[in-house]
Amino acid sequence: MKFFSLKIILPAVLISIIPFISTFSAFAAGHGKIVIGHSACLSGKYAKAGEQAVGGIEACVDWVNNEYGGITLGGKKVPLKYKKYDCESKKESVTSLIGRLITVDKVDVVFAPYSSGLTLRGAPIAESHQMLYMDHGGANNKIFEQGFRYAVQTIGPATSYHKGTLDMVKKIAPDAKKVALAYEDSEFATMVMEGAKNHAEKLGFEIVFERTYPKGTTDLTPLLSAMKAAKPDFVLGGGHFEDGQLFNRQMADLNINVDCLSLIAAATLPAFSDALGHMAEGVMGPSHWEYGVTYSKEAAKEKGKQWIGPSQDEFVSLFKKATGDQKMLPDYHAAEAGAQVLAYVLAVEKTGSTDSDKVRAALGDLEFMSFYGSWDIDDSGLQVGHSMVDVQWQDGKRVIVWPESAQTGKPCYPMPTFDEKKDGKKALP
Amino acid sequence: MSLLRLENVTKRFGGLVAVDRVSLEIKKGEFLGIVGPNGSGKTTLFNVINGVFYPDEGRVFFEETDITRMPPYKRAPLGIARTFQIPRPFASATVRENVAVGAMFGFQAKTINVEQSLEIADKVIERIGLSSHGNKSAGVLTPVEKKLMEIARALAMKPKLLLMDEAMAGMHPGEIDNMVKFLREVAQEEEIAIVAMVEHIMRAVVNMAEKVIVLDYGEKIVDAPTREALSDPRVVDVYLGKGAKEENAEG
Amino acid sequence: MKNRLSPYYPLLPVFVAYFALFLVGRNVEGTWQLVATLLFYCALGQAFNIFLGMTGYVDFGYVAFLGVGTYGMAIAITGLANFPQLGLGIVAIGFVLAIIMATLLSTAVGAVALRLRGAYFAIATIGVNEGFRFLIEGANLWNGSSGMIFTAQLNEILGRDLASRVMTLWADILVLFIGALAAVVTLLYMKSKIGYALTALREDEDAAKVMGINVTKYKITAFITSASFAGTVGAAAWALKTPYVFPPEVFEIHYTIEAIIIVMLGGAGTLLGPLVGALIYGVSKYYLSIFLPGVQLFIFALVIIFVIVTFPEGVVGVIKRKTRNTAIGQYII
Amino acid sequence: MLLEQLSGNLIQGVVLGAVYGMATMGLSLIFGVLKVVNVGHGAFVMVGAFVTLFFFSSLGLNPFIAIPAAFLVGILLGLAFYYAAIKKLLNAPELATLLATFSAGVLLEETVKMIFGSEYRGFNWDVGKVDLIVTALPMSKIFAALGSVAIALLLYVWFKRTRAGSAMRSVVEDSHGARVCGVNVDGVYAMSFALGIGLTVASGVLLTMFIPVGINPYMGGGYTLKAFVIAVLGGLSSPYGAFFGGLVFGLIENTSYTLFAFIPGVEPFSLTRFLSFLILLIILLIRPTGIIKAK
Repeated sequence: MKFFSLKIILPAVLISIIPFISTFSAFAAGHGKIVIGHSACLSGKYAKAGEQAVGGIEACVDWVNNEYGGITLGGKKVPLKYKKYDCESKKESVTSLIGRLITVDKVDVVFAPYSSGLTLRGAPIAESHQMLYMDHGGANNKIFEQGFRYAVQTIGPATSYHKGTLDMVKKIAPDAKKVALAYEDSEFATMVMEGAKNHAEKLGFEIVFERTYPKGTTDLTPLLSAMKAAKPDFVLGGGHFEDGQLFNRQMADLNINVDCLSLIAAATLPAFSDALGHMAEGVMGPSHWEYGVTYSKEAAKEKGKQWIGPSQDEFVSLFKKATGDQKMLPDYHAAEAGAQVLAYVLAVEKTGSTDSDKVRAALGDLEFMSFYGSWDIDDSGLQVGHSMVDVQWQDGKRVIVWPESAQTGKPCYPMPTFDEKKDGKKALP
Repeated sequence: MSLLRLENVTKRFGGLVAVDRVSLEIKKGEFLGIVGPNGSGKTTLFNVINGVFYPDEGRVFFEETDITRMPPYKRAPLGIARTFQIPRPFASATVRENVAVGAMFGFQAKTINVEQSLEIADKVIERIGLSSHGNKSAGVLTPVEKKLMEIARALAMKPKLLLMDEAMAGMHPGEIDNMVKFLREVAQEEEIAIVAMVEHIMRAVVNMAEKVIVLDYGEKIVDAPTREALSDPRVVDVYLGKGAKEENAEG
Repeated sequence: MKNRLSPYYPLLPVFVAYFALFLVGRNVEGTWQLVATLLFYCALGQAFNIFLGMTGYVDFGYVAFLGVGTYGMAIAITGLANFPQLGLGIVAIGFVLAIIMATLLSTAVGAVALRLRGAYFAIATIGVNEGFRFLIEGANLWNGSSGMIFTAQLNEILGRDLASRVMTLWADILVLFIGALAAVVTLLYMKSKIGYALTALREDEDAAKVMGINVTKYKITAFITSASFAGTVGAAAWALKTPYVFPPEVFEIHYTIEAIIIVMLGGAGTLLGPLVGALIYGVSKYYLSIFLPGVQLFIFALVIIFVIVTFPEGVVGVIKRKTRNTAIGQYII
Repeated sequence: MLLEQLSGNLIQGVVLGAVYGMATMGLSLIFGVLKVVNVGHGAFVMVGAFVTLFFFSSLGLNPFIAIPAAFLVGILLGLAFYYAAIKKLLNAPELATLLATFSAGVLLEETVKMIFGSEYRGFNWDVGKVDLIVTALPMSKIFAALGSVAIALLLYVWFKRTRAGSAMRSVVEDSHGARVCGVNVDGVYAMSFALGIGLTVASGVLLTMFIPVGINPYMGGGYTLKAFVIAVLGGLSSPYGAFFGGLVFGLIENTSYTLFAFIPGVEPFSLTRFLSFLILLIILLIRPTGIIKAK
């Protein structure tokens, strides 16, 4: 009788084994090349950011192999390979795919997926295999308070997002006193808010309004009404793509005019201006990187920093080649992922090995500049070298207005009122 | 001592009075027929007796205990069982399991385990003649088989009072005769009082019943020993009509 | 004379499958994390089946129980991090806390929602996960929206090596045990009065009441059992495997959808169904993510509609029907 | 100042509530007639939003023109879904229709994602605003609210004055009785389902006129829960109950925020959302027939 039951169980077991067997035939890293493994978010909720990151990585890998000539290791030039899987922005997949990258594909370094949560999800797997784990999309500072030995961050930490904006207002508008903070109630945005609040207090601003709103809110009217009553000079806030549009739109609906509005995550994207039209004029947003920044070999030399990688324009064309989409421009997700490739290359060359422990140590001492800007980490792996830029929509175009060293145009302050914008006034300085 | 007693039970749905001040009494082992056309409040009366609805007025006693507002699942263990007008089998379960459910949660609920329930189920199924269907899903039975299964399920509860809602509708005369014979035997053996509800005066039911109650628009218009009830002019003229007279004549 | 063990034969294929998964994961290089994912789906399905499958009630807020379970473990680890001498005891306390919290939430929800029938119940539960998330974020419970990250504390409590093994291996083995235990409990329920009562109320609640079944009691029993298992799954597969918890992630309705797909595909109310459903779902999802990334949900939504319209009893349900009264049949229920 | 804020939010609440109410009528209609709970409700709202986006951004047409188009799209979707699945499931356990409507929602979301991608989109329909002293209202919101009221009135007339409407009402009252009286109940089912979905998709247009940003395939999720709270407020099976439920809900949502904001250390929006969930549970518990009497 047992035999009969096996008849049913066996096929079931066999079917379930198939995916494991197929892993044998999988691509295996051998000698003579160095492999970056990446559990990318190509579908699911982080698909947009994931697509950008993959494009940025591919662009820089392309540059390393074809322009740079490969990684110098033991006197030889070794090509760099890139192996990625789609984790669908889901944590279950992240662990299984990172497990597979390390044990089956035997990659030399793992790039974390997008977002703090998914980055955290993969970290223990990398740690247990003593595998270098590079974070280009998890901005939560707490990741680096967990004692991970192999985690290294390229993206700037969340607490620094709005520092530049506050510095800017302080400098160009000494009269502005009252700031309103209204961020999304998420682990990332509240951390940005905390950083902004501390910095604002340090600079002597008066915080007249401080509220959050939950993820997925479809109507901010009550919050914005209360904010209007507080009469702020300028407003800092935001969280993700979705709420940024809503924030700006409903400020316009309620006719809340302030001198400066800076929204994280949303305001720097083309979709923001597409959706809002003239209402987006003059709105600002911090970004890790934006097309048009003025980081160059020469600038690096001035600061006495090592330079590596493509120039900004080279990066953009390599990115377009990698994605096969001529219309898509790289954003900061692409740039930080690309810069991470460059950091890895430099560290491997410096230590002359792909051993994770040695590369991690080399990364700790590394300090360099690329099209992405400066790169430097502290002992815990937290990124401390990179500073953000502030972007403003001026006449339907994105202009980098801060810091002064990277700016492509002067800021427009105060920005026009919503009624003026409706009548066609542009936010020009 | 009466087994079941209703005192002036009234149940309304919105403006409609479904049961209107009905009183009745059944003794142990008695067979009562309740007759009334569609919409006369029979099913509502049953629902009041086994607790699906609570009456708006009046009281219900079982073995002299007031059960007017007792939930239905507490009444079954007292010994009240019922079948439905349209059979309601637990379709995905087997016939055996269906009947075992009756045993498990019926009068013996506190003392019986699953194994014993299944044994009782096997016995009852055999007795009612469904043995060959024991391991079939109840959902695939024919309507008549479903009725039989429901009766088996109710009997497995070891009830003191069995409420049967149109139990023999749709059966052939032969099947009805067998059923009647069977019910008589079981009722006598186990002292079960039966309340059978029928739309028409069926020969079989009437012959079996010691007493008949006739309902009309929720009101009890006749409550008498069978013979008397049948000859009551109110029943014949006002309510039963011509067809019934013919059927009656047959018997 | 029937073998006394014969009622437990149906567990054999379940255990064989779990054991096979375990062997494959440990012996085939690089498959453990995939096995871990499959085990998570198995346990999730097996736990949900106790409620969805056995009662026929749809709880759209089911993921909330995994969420509070995750919080239970998180609270134990962060709260007791100052007592590292307790060691693994803290993890044990975490599981107890996970079960308690899942039980409390399920009792509260069940006491209200389970008085309601079918459609009304589903409506009442559709907001449980969201509602609870908003309570945590709104009232700033347990760090509110910032959540908790506690890898550091786990390292401190267990030591770096043990903590690492817990995160990458033992958490998954615990999930395996939870899944297997849920299967055992399912079978015990099926063979006891609870199982008969649940079948009856699933098929016809009014008739079941009239038969003497206290339907509310049995529904709540199944609900709480199912929820406690969910709590432990959350504690092991989420809190221990990845020591962090962010409210929007652990209350995401997506996991309820997955659990529903798994149970319906395999066969609601059958013992083997959730396991088969989990394997089919997990394996096909794995392939889809490689060959057709981004269309999994689309395909699974179609599959669900197809299954409901054409064979609502699921894969195992069909096999069970076909093999009833045969030698194989006694292994498949 | 508090009074000013409260009265401002009250006005906003009424306008919002009218749109919410209209967005729930389809759900209640379907439940009333077929006793089917459309768990995929939000996804149909989302379809309406995309129809509007397409009309405005690609064709450059006024969002009002999108209303009949969305209604038509909804009717077709409703009919297709009814005949493909719902019809076969009417006698099955509730589990079946719940899962079917749920899956249909997922199916729609994924289809829209494949066609339009998952970005957050929006459009800028700026037709000026009215500055009330306590608050400001853009004309687009006022139009959305007026449109909602107009549709609710049209539906009312249709129910009272047409044969099809009265057939539908009779089925709501007593489907068995209606069948006996010669009403083509199956036809009524198909028609009601299609009409319900049509209304829901059309409500997506109004919601998008109200808030023209954040349009993406998964935007419906938030509306599903709200719709259920509103439907339950209105008694679940009456479209007019739903409309007034929407008004009540809009007021609760906008005023409770102002009050919760006084409690220190909390997130008032989240508590408002939690409150709506509590309301749902409490009403289901004490009065599943709804608290708003509407014929």
